[in-house]
Amino acid sequence: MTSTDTTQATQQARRRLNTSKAMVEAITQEMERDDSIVYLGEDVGEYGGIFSSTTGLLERFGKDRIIDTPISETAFIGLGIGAATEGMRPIVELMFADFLGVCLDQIYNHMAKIHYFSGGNVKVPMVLTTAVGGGYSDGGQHSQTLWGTFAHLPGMKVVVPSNPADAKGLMTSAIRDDNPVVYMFHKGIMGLPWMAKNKRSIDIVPEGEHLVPIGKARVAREGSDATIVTLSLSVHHSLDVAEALAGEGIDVEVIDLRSLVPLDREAILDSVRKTGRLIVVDEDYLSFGVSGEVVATVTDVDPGLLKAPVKRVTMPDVPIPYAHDLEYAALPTRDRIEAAVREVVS
Amino acid sequence: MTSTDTTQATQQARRRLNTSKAMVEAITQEMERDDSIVYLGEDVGEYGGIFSSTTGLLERFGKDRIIDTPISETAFIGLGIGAATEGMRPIVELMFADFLGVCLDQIYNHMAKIHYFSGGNVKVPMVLTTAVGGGYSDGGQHSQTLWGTFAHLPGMKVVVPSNPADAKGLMTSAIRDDNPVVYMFHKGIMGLPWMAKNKRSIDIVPEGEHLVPIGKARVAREGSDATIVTLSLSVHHSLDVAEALAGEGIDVEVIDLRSLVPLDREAILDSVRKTGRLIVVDEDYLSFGVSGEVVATVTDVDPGLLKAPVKRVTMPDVPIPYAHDLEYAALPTRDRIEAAVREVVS
Amino acid sequence: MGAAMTESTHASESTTECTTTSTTTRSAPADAPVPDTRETSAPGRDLSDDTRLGLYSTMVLSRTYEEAILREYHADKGPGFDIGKGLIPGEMHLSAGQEPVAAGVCAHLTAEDAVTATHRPHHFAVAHGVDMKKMTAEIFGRTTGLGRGRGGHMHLFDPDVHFSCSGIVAEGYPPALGMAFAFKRRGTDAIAVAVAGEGAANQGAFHESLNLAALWKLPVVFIVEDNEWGISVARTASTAVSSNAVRAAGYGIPGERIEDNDVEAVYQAAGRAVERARAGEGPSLIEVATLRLWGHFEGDAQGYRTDLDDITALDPIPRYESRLREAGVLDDAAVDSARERAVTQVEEAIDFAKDSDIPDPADLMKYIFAEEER
Amino acid sequence: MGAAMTESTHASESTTECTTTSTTTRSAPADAPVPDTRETSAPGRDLSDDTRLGLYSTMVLSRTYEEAILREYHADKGPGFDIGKGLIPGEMHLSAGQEPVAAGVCAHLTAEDAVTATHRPHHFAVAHGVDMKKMTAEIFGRTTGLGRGRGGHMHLFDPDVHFSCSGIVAEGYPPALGMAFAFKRRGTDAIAVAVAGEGAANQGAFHESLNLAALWKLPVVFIVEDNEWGISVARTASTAVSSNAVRAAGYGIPGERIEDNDVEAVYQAAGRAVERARAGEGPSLIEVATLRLWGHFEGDAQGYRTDLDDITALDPIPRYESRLREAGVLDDAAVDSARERAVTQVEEAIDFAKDSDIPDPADLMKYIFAEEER
Ligand SMILES: Cc1ncc(C[n+]2csc(CCOP(=O)(O)OP(=O)(O)O)c2C)c(N)n1
Ligand SMILES: Cc1ncc(C[n+]2csc(CCOP(=O)(O)OP(=O)(O)O)c2C)c(N)n1
Ligand SMILES: [Mg+2]
Ligand SMILES: [Mg+2]
Repeated sequence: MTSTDTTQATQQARRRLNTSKAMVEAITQEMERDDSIVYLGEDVGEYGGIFSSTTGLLERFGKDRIIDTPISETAFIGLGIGAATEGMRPIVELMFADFLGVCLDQIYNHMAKIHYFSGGNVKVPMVLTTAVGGGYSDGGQHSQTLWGTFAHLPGMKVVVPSNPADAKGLMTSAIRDDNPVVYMFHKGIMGLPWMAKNKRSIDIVPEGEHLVPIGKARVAREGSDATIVTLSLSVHHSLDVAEALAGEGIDVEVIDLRSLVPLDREAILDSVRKTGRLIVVDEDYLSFGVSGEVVATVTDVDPGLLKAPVKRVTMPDVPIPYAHDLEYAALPTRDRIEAAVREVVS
Repeated sequence: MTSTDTTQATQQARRRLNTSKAMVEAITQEMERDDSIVYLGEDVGEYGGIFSSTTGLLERFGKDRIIDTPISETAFIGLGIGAATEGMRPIVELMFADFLGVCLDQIYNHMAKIHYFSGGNVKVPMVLTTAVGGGYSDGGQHSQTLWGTFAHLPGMKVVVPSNPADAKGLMTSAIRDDNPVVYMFHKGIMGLPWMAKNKRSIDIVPEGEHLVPIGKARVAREGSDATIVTLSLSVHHSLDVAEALAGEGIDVEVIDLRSLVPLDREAILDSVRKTGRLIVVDEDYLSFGVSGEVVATVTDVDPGLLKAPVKRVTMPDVPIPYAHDLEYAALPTRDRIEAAVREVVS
Repeated sequence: MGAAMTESTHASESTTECTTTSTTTRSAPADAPVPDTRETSAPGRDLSDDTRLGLYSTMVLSRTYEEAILREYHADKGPGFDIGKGLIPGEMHLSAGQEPVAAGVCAHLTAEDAVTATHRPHHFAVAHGVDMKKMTAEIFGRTTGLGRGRGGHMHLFDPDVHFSCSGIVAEGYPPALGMAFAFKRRGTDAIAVAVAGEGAANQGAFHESLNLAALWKLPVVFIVEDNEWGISVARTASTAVSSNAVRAAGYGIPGERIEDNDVEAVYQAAGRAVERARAGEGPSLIEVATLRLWGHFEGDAQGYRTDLDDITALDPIPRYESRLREAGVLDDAAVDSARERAVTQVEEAIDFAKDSDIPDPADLMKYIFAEEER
Repeated sequence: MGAAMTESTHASESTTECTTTSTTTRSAPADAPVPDTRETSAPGRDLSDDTRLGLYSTMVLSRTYEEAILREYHADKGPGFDIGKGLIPGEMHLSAGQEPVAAGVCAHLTAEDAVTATHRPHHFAVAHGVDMKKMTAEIFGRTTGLGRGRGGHMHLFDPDVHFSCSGIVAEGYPPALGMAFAFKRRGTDAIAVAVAGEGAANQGAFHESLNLAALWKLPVVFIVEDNEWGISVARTASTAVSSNAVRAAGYGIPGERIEDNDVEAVYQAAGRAVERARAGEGPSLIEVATLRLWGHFEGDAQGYRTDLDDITALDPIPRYESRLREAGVLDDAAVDSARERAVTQVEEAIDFAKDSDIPDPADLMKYIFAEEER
């Protein structure tokens, strides 16, 4: 099955899925073609993943391949690493990215470095999936995105889908990649029935094999007045703002990074070359993270491209508060994005 | 004992210490005035700290206050946190920052967040000391600086001394701070007898009470042609380059950040306003870290301040290699810094 | 301490009232000799009526509290169920069914003792006497809350009774060591109780904490609440042994497992462990077979669970009520009065929370760092 | 496999030659019943002469190797001692004294079995037959090294014999689980051996790994090398119990402690554990009381150590040599020939390393990511 199949291409135009189903579809298709793939994690079996990342997989592939683990992230992520070095292609789920603190050593000192330490002789073809993001008052230990933390540490790819089709395509690519790939899915893009949904969380998804190359950003909306560089759920807020401002004649380009490692620096530069104005929207913490790197991508080449101060609409450097109003004061909301765009183009 | 004491002030001009002794002196003086201070960690007792961070403390304060721990970083860092919430002022050593992966949860989800979660009702006056840096072929799990990782995660201060006097002054301030402070000392600044030393690792240190305020950068060298923003060991490489280039009439300003959280953004801006040219020298990984944040500090305010592309002389995004020549190709060496300055001023 | 915790259930009595019941088992530590604290616990004597009433009242108060939280939590999540909506948004882990553990343990504690609880903290908070109004206000995200609305239901800190909790599984254990360490150095006989679920007992932090506490003879009582589930994962699918008590031998400390969610057996075992800790003899581990009466969190459909049919028959509160009625300790009047007192206290707390202010978004960046004071 | 590992020490013989000696103790697991693998090991029979010679030769090869590394390491660190200088820069953890553990365990393995070692990996690498030339070239940081100079002495990866190691204490355990998991799924009888020090046994990763391996009955043999020190911290200051074997009961698996650095007792215990793993019966834990003959790392003055005076008398290699001489298994000629073969192999490896190229700095960014191949 490839997406060049004509019948499917016709169907593709019609078939809409939410993001979690698109993710699961990619996993299903890959598991069918490669039986060295297993999916390990907490509550990934009968529960189907706390954020529906594995719904239906147990029924389809059985307990030998869809495996509930003890709450021992270091042990089971390490297990995934060892299995990958021995030729399997495990997908391992860290339920919330916030829990990286109990297992980061396996992730960044082992999963990410074994290939290099071995001079390329040992491959670690593993996917680490993890849920990120807040906006539903889950408090400061269950609402972080932390992609800046992962992306800072070399040796692992980091992908961050924003919509159903990309979720499928990036998952397929991640599974087939011979390198460790961290696949970070925002709860707010999954289309979960029990959480506020963005309107693009159900969308057209190609039915057959679908690959989105890792490392290529996407121009989610073309525009000429200002560039918003963003990722994941914030893509939708940014698109909403861009659509709203279009009526006023403010033409905003929205870049969906899709991948932090590798980072598509050319896509950022191309857009800023065109617009001269940059807003970075990032749900991760402000300092020492994604927003600074996006900016430096421009200044590494030519600070003169920037015709106005850069606006960084991010989670400020604060532990994420629980109370709804405080959390929404911290999140990169549409209001904050809109204000930033207005300021940059003024 | 305060540094305003006249006799001492005279002595101060003469008395030189290496950085590790200066650190230990601060700890000693604080432990003498406050018996709620204990020092916990691996090999901090009889061994005196693998990087001489506690030499002589056991003899002075005994086993009740200078305490060797099992290799259980999560347990003993957590213990420090609990003790701090109950009114003690523990100093806890993580032998290498590279080991953060086995205990990051206690550090970033607990130590750093308890004060906020409690609405300010629970204080965590704890110092987490940790050794960073490479340059002696210790391989990719023992050579990282990782200060970008710590600084990205909110709720803890992060200080990074570069010389003996600051090591003492920042340690005193860290101990007295009512907040968690991560104190990151580069092995290459300690003046260890068994490691290549930078020439400023032995220097004048005030004898009495000496505080360096946390959050204030230091202009390590004034200059008008270009600004190097840097920290820790790289301050010395930068100063060496600045001194060498001075002969050619290139006048480089060197900013020693001293603290990443809080970050002295004004100091960065003041210098760039003056020179218009920026080089960031950082031994941490290039992307999503310190160098990007320094750049964004400028572009947040006015990208027009930058008259040339910014040069980031950092560890590239690679697991730190073992072989000497490869490691030195990755490190921000004098050669790389010099080339960057020349390019920026050309 | 919480109003419904009658004084009679406090530590002062534990030394004379502990008995060994057939539901407790203590595995012989395989290593260093461990003092048998049962000898000092006057075996064979029953709990006093006051103690039993106290345990019962604490359980009732805790349940009453959670029923009210349940009601408020679901009151305005609709249409449908949106977890982020309502007066109480976010995940909600209720402890209904697990009250015997908290009641039995906390009956031995005073406000000087510390408790570090889990993501499912309410029963321990109630039993340890956390300020119910401030706790409720925190759960409602109000300025009058324990954390001024910054923490939420998984992050309750009440320094007045040394209570805290954490949303990261097993990571509440290590800080308890430090509290105990501070108490010990200060020369008080205060202790720390560290709580975790049976799922948490497979985390590294569990092991490290037990070893370190045992090594340094810290005054800690480690509690494992075995409710048989870690979200949807059955104990048998997570744990290589059928009792965590056997793990205590790996640290040379006493380990005990209480079967059948028996509040009195918990009370007695905890009495021994608390006494041992206060006496400077080091930590103990107690696992209690308890019951998760409701879902892992609210909204959990529990499709994975096959033990739900007869579950109400296992509810420990009616069971203990019958037992006490049979023993003549409790009658209709006492039951009613326990409930009424509980309802009054709980509804006052709920009202207090609802009447309190919502935090001002302008104050977002307050309380990240403490002001310098020294 | 390494040339000096004579075939006679390999697994094929272990099923008939395992005996129970008085130096082994097996703690009774307190929980799930564990098959007594000793019954299938023909207790009471001595090791064959060939096996003993094989163990001896492996130990000699390992020691010879480390003596050469020691020589090269210190050859050019001066003036003074600069850790970053010389043909071999960086930390150097040598395993002299601990050879009985590696020799006794690896004698049961084939190139299909995996070993995950620690920051002190050489004896296991040698005993498991890691390519000595490539390993040495890696330690010298050369392009011909196992990791093309990227890894170094703490990061040796030889996929041909499924060998790896890690510089992070205890974190070599979890990947071993995955290797075992892959072997099991593939239906082979290959197993994984995971090595850690006694200091590492207090890390969370140790606990998590034992539980998970036991739960899933993974074919893993967990080895704890108790050399009594974790750098400068004595075992008694780090570990609440005097034997890590007792911890096995916390996972329902066999736990055994070998005293006195006895290579034959290690061989026998490992035989039982390996057999059990290959038979699909799950993991075992073996702790060996061994000896750190030299410093934690080179340059360690060991001022904290009070047991150094008589330490050479404890050197396991002369001790085993005398034992084998007394038993008539070894004579001068055999000793000389073992040494000579070892020296030849080792010096060839050293020469190979020295003759190899230093990596080109321009290749710094090579090998971070694998090329896409599928
Ligand atoms: C380190 C970590 N891993 C996973 C989770 C997600 N999680 C929250 S509660 C829970 C189950 C905990 O089970 P148990 O310890 O038995 O406590 P219970 O919920 O049954 O009270 C899990 C997996 C977490 N919060 N922290
Ligand atoms: C997580 C972690 N903590 C600390 C260290 C530093 N360290 C390296 S070896 C060592 C001692 C290890 O002791 P043990 O496990 O007994 O092994 P041995 O060195 O005795 O072989 C320590 C503390 C480390 N590498 N990793
Ligand atoms: Mg449970
Ligand atoms: Mg050791």
